[in-house]
Amino acid sequence: MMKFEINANNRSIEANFTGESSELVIKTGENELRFEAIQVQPGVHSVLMNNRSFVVGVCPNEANRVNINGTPINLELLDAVHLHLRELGWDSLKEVKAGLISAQIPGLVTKIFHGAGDEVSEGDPLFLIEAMKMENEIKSPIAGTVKRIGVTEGQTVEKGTNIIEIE
Amino acid sequence: MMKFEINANNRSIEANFTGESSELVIKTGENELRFEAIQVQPGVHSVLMNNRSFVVGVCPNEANRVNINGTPINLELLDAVHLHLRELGWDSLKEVKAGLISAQIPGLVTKIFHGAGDEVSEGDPLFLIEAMKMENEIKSPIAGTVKRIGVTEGQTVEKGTNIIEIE
Amino acid sequence: MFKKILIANRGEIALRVMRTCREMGIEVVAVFSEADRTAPHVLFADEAYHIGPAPSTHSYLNYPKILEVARASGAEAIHPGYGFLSENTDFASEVSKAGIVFIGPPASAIKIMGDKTMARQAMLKTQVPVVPGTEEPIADISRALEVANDIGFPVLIKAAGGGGGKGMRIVNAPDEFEDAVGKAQRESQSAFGDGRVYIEKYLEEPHHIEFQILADTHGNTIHLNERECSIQRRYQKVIEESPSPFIDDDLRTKMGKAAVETAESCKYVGAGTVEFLVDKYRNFYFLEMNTRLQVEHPVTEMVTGVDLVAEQIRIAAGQTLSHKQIDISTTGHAIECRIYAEDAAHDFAPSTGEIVMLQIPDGAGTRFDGAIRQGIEITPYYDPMLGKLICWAHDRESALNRSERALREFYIGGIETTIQFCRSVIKHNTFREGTYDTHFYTNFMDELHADLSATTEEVLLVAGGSLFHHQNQIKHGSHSSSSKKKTRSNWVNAQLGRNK
Amino acid sequence: MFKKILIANRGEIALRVMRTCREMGIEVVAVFSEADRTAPHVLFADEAYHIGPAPSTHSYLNYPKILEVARASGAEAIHPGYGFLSENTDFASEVSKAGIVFIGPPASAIKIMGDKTMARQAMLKTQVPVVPGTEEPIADISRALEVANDIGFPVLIKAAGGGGGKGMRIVNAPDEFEDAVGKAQRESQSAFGDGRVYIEKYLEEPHHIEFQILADTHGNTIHLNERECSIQRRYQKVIEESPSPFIDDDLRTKMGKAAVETAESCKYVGAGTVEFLVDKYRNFYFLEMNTRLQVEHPVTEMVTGVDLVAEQIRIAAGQTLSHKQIDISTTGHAIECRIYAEDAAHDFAPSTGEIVMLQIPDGAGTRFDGAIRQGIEITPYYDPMLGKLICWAHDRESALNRSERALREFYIGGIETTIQFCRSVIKHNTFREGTYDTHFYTNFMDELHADLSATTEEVLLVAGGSLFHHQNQIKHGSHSSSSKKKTRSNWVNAQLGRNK
Repeated sequence: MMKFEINANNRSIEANFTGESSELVIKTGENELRFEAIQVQPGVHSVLMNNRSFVVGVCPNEANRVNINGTPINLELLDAVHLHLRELGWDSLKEVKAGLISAQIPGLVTKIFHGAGDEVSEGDPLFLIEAMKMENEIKSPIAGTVKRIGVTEGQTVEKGTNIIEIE
Repeated sequence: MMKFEINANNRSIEANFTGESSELVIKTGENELRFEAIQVQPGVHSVLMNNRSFVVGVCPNEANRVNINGTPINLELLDAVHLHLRELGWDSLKEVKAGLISAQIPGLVTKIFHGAGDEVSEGDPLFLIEAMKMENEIKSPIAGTVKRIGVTEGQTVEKGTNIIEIE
Repeated sequence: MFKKILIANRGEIALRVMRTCREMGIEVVAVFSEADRTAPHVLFADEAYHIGPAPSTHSYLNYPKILEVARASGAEAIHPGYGFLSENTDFASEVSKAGIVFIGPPASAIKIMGDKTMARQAMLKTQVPVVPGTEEPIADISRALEVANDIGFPVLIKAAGGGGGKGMRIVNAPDEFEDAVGKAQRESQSAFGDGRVYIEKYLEEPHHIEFQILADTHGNTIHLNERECSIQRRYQKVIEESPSPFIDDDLRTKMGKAAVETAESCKYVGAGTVEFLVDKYRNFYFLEMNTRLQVEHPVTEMVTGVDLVAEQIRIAAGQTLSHKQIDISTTGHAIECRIYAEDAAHDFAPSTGEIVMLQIPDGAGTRFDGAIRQGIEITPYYDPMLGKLICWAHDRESALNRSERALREFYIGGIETTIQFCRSVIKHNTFREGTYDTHFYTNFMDELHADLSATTEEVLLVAGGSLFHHQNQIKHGSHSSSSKKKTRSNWVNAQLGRNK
Repeated sequence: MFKKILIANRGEIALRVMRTCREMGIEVVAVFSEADRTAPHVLFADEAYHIGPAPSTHSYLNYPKILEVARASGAEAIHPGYGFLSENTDFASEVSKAGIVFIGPPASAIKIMGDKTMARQAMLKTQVPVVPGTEEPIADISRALEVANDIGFPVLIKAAGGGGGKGMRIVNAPDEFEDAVGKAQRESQSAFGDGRVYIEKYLEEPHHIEFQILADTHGNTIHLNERECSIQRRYQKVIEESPSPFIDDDLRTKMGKAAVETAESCKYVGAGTVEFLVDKYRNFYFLEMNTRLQVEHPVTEMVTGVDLVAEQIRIAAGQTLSHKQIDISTTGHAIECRIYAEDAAHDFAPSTGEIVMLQIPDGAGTRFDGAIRQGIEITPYYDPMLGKLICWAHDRESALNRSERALREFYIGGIETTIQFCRSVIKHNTFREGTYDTHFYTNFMDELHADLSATTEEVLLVAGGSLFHHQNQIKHGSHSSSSKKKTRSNWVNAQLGRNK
């Protein structure tokens, strides 16, 4: 039996999971739920939880984004180790926010707002990328100093290309 | 350049193929056709031949069954070697008709009409197999003697299970 | 109105019923066998319960288990779909005893109409015509000749002991009668070990025409016009349409009245179908009544605009019909093609396997009631019908053109289907002209199958080139015919990456 | 009638046009870029020609190449769809010069209506109202105040040099006017380097309502009622419906007449759309005319039963309209939801990748005009619209219920889409009540996005369990959560086998 904390959209719930294959027993408070998952297509599962039916997409590239019956949820699943670390003052979420920003979509980098050495705040615009006839502004996920810029303005990039590193 | 004879549905045509990847030049009589294929899903190709568009399914299990825009075609594609053999009196088609009859569908074998040693003619019923609430009679593709029977009446079989061998 | 309904079925009809439930704000409970764990009706439902192994006798026909699920889930009503338990009087009774509403007629109506003899006897008490004939096998040949003269020649002599055309004789004139009966009796004896024969009126160029009925618990019964179902192969309907190109308004009115009378005669409640045979002279005769939703109900929905499943549910909830007879009018023309997982080129043998590619036709007036998905496996356990393509347009010719377009657009890769066979029927002159009867398939079988396997030089070259290419691909161990690297989804990439 | 038509477009609109062509017995020629070799419109077509690399400037906008293909294929007409070359006067002229029929209005009508100033001036010669205001930027402040008084307060001050709300001011009373103009001029100067501003009547609670027009070459022009298009996000339509819940019969008649007059004023031929703004007092003003088929044309088709593409083709072939104004009537209610490959949770950023699973909703009154397929790759090169879900039912409430059911049934796995966003709009009280205007998205943005990310405890547990299961799967290097061996298609098995 493993203890977890599940956090999403300002909601938090504690649960104990028993089993580690596609069949779990999930206990939360007074409730005990039978959870059963089967893969339908790569990344898509049919889940029955106490006979309630859900189609669940799991997108492992974007850490912890899960899609339930079409609704995307950004999830934090904290196990006992993470919970303990948090008690000690570590915030696991912050750790995740890496400073290496890559292109989430393939497209044309039309504008880079900073040079190496610039200070940026969380939420500052970093660069513009044009795809599907639309311009998308990419903001900094963290505050820090621009360490490296991997592309030049006007360059076409594939998805996943590293654009800017911040530390 | 390779010479072929294509036979299907009582029609026959001779053609020369140039190229061996997804792009061919097909010459037949006076005509020269540009043939280009690209896989859409495993076993399904989009073909453009002189810019005419076809969706082609190739089912390699059932020797030489091809499906063009939904229409199934049983095809014989004879290369120079086969054509030469035929000139020498060999009929490649007859060779293909092997005497090992297997279940083409999974189901329940409800009746076997013959025992080992029985003589059968081409078209004689060999066994009944029940699937999707319907009974299907499987006929002998060749004349010969029943050599071996691999299952018993009442047995459930997977697709591809060998049922009867005739020689 | 109900808050939750259990659908005791699978496949396209389960999905069809669930769609209406959800539009009515009713939660849906699915049941599934081992083979159907990821079937579309399970993924669609709000709740889903495993009820047993794949064979339907252990799952979809296992009604104690289904009742148990209904109770556990708190479903207030059960919709049986068609097939399986839909015409099972015991099930209908047990459901009611459990305090759950059975969405269908009372068990008594199912019982009467489920028995051919009882149904015929019930009809003889009404004004509804039945096919004239002897009710008992022929004992006395001269008495039999009297009956035959009363009916009027030609008559049909039919074996009591079996079917399939054996022991059957058409007799055109009285002087051939005695001889024909003797031959039929001997043939019948040798085929079935039972020499008894009946006489029945021989219907020339018969049409299979059925009327949709709706009846509520307040004594209102209406019909929603006819469906023409004469395109059949071995008594299995292939293509249905509404209106029938053979029926005029006068006959429609008469048959509609007879259909309503039929339903009233057995105190019918819910949606039902009264089937008739109509001969070339436009005489019509009661054939049977189906006490459930019919496979081909969508053609009626498309021309009348009435949601028959919604009406079934409203009736079961005790509401009065949404429409009076006078409100029922039809617009345009609808044609349904049944798509089976069968190999038309090999005597319609069932075809199983994975659907490797799927493109369902869509667009204006194009409806597909199915339960398939790319990547799904068609198993050998259940009926091979994959779904029904229903095309609607302003007039019959446009509906034919739309059906042909949609069938051409429909692509199911990995298994054999009857899509092309339906296309051959739709393209056939006699069908296009609307001058067909139930003999259509038998009469034109050869033409239809010739059309199916018709091959142009162009198609032959495409086939040859494709096979050559495919063999080359295999020889060189490559699946991809494109040298370009294919970008895949994040979802897949990540999985592939991590599993390397 | 034409024997062969080239469709100079891609995606859902190419497929939409091809469907009608094939129903009319017309062969269809597709053009495709490098990125679209296996796109649905290529697989559907009778013929398909490669016209260049992925970027549309080199392919779908490359009209010399498209004309070359039209000539080579022997196409007698070109349908431009919407977007790309559909409103390009040079293209329309070149097509005609090449002796090929352009399925659209004459180049002169495209030119007039394509220029806002020319269109406004054309309208001032008719009885059709335009939004009152100054035609030139404000030079003299006291003259401007006179105009503002004539128009009536509130008025809107708008920057001449740019948009996006910068340099824009609503002025409610004359005594605020001079101050507001000054502020707007300074803001405008700083934002666009251009301080010029206009005055326009401020429309309270405006609706974006458009009328469908059909005009033939014989001088007949009719309208097919309105579409309500007020649900917009950054001037991009999200959901459209017909009829508009805001328009009554009286206003419909008046606006219909104005729409016909607009079309006649530029000697319009073909299908076109006249867009109006309507304020809370039901005053309407001409906004612009779109000289092509509109994205949202299916809602009109669903309620009128008219195939607009078929009419376009008939008109282009010189035939008279199939319907007179008096024959046009509407039945029921239709709602269209545009489905984009965008991530609503991340400011509608475009989403690309492979569609790993696809379940398109179907059933009665449910139409999807799209061009997607499971296994297909959504590329970054073109408009992110995947298709349009159009639901029809007898009344608005049923159409809303059907839309909600269909959106819930719609599953696209592998990329992000706006399906759930549309569902949030459809479920929103103000939308359901039909009391919305063009401010809907701005007013309710927060509510809509809160609804999108609303999470129950149950959903949280399902999410947690799924993520745990998924991580376990990866840890153990297994894709399959089922221990049962999966039987695959023959096609796939054989390939896998031979490639081992």
